[in-house]
Amino acid sequence: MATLAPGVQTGPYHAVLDHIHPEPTSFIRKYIFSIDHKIIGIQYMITGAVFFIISGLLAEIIRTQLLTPNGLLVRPDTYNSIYSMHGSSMVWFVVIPLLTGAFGNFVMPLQIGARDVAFPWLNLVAFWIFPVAGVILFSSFLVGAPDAGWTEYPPISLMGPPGTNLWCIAVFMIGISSTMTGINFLVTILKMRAPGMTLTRMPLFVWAQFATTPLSFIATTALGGALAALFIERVFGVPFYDPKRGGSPLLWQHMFWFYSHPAVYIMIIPGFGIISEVLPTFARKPIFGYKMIAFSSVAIALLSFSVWAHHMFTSGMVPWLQLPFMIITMLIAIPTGVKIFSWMATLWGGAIRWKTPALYAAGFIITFTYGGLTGFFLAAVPLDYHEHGTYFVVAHLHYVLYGGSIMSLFAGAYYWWPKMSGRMYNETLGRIQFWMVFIGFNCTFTPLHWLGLLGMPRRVPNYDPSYQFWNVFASVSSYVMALGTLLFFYILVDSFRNGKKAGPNPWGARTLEWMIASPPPYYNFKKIPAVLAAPYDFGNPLPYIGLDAADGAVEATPTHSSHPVPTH
Amino acid sequence: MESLAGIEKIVALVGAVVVGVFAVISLKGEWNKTGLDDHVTKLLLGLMAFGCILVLLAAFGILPRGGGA
Amino acid sequence: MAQRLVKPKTNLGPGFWPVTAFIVVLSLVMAYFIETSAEPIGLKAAGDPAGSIDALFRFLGVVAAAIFNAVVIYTVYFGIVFRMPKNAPPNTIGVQIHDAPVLEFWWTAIPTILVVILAIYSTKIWVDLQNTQGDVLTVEAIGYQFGFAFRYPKLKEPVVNELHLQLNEPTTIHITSRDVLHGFWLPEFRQKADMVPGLVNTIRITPNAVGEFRIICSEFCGAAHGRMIGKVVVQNQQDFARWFSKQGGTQGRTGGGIAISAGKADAGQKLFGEKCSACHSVGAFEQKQVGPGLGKLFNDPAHPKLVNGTDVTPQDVARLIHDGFQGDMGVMPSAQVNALSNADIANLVAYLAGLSKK
Amino acid sequence: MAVSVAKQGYHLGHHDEHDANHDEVIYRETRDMRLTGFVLFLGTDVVLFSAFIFAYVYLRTSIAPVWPPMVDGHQLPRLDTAFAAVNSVVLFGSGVTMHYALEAWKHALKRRFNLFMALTILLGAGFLGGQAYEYAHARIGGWSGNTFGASFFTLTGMHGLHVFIGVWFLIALWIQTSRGVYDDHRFFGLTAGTLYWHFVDVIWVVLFFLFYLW
Repeated sequence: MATLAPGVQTGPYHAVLDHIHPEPTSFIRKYIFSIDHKIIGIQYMITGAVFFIISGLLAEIIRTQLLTPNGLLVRPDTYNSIYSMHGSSMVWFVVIPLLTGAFGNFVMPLQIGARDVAFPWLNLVAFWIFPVAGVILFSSFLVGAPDAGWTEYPPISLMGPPGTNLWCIAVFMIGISSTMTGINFLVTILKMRAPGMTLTRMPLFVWAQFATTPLSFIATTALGGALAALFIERVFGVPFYDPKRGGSPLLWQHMFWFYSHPAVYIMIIPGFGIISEVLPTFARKPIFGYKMIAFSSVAIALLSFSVWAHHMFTSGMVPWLQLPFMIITMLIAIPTGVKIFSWMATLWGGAIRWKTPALYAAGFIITFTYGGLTGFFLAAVPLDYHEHGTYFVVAHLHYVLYGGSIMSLFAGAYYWWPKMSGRMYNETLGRIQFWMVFIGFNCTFTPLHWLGLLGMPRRVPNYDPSYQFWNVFASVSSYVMALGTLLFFYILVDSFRNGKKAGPNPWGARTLEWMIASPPPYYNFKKIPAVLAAPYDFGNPLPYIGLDAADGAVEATPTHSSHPVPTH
Repeated sequence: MESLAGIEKIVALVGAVVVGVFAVISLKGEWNKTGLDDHVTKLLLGLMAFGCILVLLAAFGILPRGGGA
Repeated sequence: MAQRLVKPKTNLGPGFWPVTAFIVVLSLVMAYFIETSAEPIGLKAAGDPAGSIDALFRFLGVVAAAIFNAVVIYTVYFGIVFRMPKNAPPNTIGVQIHDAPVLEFWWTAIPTILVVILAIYSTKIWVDLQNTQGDVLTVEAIGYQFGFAFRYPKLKEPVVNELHLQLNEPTTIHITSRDVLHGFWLPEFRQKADMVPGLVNTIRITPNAVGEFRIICSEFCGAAHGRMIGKVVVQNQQDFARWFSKQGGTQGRTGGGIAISAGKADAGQKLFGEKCSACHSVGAFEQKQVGPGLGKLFNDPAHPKLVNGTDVTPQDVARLIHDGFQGDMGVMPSAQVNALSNADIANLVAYLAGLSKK
Repeated sequence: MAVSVAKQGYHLGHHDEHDANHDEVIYRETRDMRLTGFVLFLGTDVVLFSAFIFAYVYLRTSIAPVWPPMVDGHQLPRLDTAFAAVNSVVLFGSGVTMHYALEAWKHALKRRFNLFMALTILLGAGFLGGQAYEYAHARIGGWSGNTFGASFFTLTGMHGLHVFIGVWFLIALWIQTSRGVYDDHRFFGLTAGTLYWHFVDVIWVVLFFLFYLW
């Protein structure tokens, strides 16, 4: 066995885990209340997909409403509830649980060579809070759903329908879940890496999860405080936000955005991680500037705590604070730009196979760059005076959240699908699906920038007739995007029925999850491998991992340059 | 000394001195330990000793500046 | 493991420099069109500070377009040139390069410099906006569900949903709200401020084009948020004067008509909580929130005479509540904006009189 | 020593599941992770309190013209600092006794441990009683009357809830020790309980300053 690099970390805990938890045999313990991180990851994925479909339908109601200047479909108050629920659900019940809960749970322990997360039972509880909170959130439609947008600014949210209370409870619960997952992942990454996996040998997806965890358990708890205050003000009349009783609406905005701006990075940094996994694998070359990408994730996470008030430039906050917030916001462009350039340089000189995940990664680079640049327009305070609260903001946030987070989710879903299911998907359909989503998405949201600049405020069920052409254009494009999403689910079903067996490593990747069978066995690694090299060195003749020859039960072969790329 | 008039203030004064001294002694005992729990304990014991100083300030009537009600 | 640096020059790929030249030319052409366009965001400018904000937009637009061109075109170009050929052996790998410190230094340094320039430029415009002088005409805008009310210093009644401004006259607008958050957006002036109950925000504009422009509520405020639209009417001096004179003339004493003796203090106390306490405490006059404290309105020796030296009598207080107030102590909406009837005013006066006796 | 031996054995693939040190290895490894997780949990709790503290400071400094605020023309009274000072000493004292209890346990001094544990729980319960007295006598308009009451009762209520949970936590730990759950080198539960109790004390230091001394 090759010698380990100096400074390796070891984790005997792995070696004894099955001593504590034998593999369950009953259906309920195996698939419903499982403590296996892979099952929990898939549970997150299924639940998140259900909420994604529901929230997507709400989005299509919004776009259908906006086909005509006076609103085609629903009454204004119903419309207000629909977009509020769309936003709340997409942020808290789709993107965050899918990126951290689903992919983080399934992939991260595999990539660090662990047998599970640090606290499997906590993981189980954190997951089960999620569907329960989701049901509570959507049951608010029965009593009058919240109608003040996903931001729920008081005082209007204090007067909102009773469902707003349920909204507070649901978001508070999902926040607790997120906090649990954050602590769990941080301890896992700190304490449970395989021997030899130093910090600079961690795959970049693990780095991304690592950078995200403090945001999950610090910022989310602050939101919990804000929500609790809103709840007790609504239910018990305790004055925090009502200006007529000595409270302050701006207090909510500060507390809300102290969470919700870091939340933006909870929603995008793991996406960065996915892209950083996909690109080197399909370009067959090391990721360019590994350390810069890893550290820029941490830099973005740290900076994200000091930019929240850029959502409040027009709110009447203290004027002199606007400048530091503007400058720090602009600074975030630097680490983000470094990442984008590094990804482009990873493509350069590669031997790129344009499989669907790689297409999504390239699409991500383009759309996310666009979203980042419009973010600059919003960060510049004088311009923000014009753009705040308009469709420009709507377009910007969808460019970063759909063009960023959801695109990376698609990339990750295609990339890890063979590992999760053990089967390949239909590549042709995958590519068609990519182009439907990519074109549909850009045609939906690009015109909204112009509408916003021209004078269309956000959160309106009706608009000036002169804006109708681009609204119709956006709505029709959004139907293409919706069909693309449905096609995605068809592809998954089709893969289950007709997909070829994937084998352990269909993409010829080098990270640890590809060293074991697909789908992975219950304990992941019968023997924990020792990590000997960097994760993306396709040209490195040295093996990535060392295995004890006597213990040949692990179905893995070390990947190196001579390892052939499978044909499918 | 009007600030020490109440029996409560005398109790607080004596209590804070006793508790503060024992907190500092405990802190000294912990000082050379290096585990994560020891570091956190040091931080928390230190802050608790600071709390005793605050109680002393209250007992002497230095804080609150406006005077207690 | 040693880093193997591959010299980029030999491996840039076919057509790298022509593509780069194309990006530069395309960005320059776009820069030319952005910089020379009169309406870069496609919207007419009706006065200051729209000009400087449009200039910032142009500048950002030029930079953003160049970056976006580079990212998109290089990504597509690399994707095409470096795709794996169909007949390539399956163990083909790309160029094994990990790092290029010089390149990374430059692509960190150049964006940093750009960010600094953009930040300085934005800051400069921001400082200009803060220092804008706009005191010739001062108007107060009050948002309510669902409309805007404007109070002029010399008009006794507020104007609803129409803000009349005089051409080339610097105008300060004090913005607040009566109920929930609203947004006060003047797209043709590129200005916006939230209307926050209990807080006064200020924007300053100088109209330089005659015509009608939009006022749009940009902060969600309830079911009819989408219908909350007003207009700015910019007029020349004569038209403005004509319009102004039609509005009922200068400030008159109207409080005399209110039968204040019928006021009930307990009803007034309730009203005070609903309508006044966002801005007024019931402490002494110095306990200023947005407006002064009203607890000793009638017998506080420290407080200035009610308005400009008139006596503090119940009639004067009633008149002030009815007409609203604007001056160095701030702005207060009139009774019409506050939706106070004459009976309400009488109740409030009774309540305030009762407070002063305690 | 057991740990390093186990690590080497693990590395070489010779880790013996039936090793006498096996449970010890599990304990050390899981204790490390549980401790990190628990400290992070306390960190999140700090943030939750900080959110409400921020609300209080913001409302007090940026919104209210005077503090304590005016209600119906009268300024609210300050809280009873002298009484709170005594109550604070009671809580801080319980922190010190808890520390001594843990030290006693580490040195296998069972009787000393029992004595200090009883003292800690008594002082903790005493603090709760004092808090109840304080609630009954604070003339600041109740929980929902004004922003002072809102901040005060929410924050101290949250803190009181933490103390209440902490008292039961300590009682549970005490019962566990009498049932032999812990020995003199495996006592993570007691460590966690002590950290939690210290944490609750320190939160009170901040609240005491903010509400009584500021």
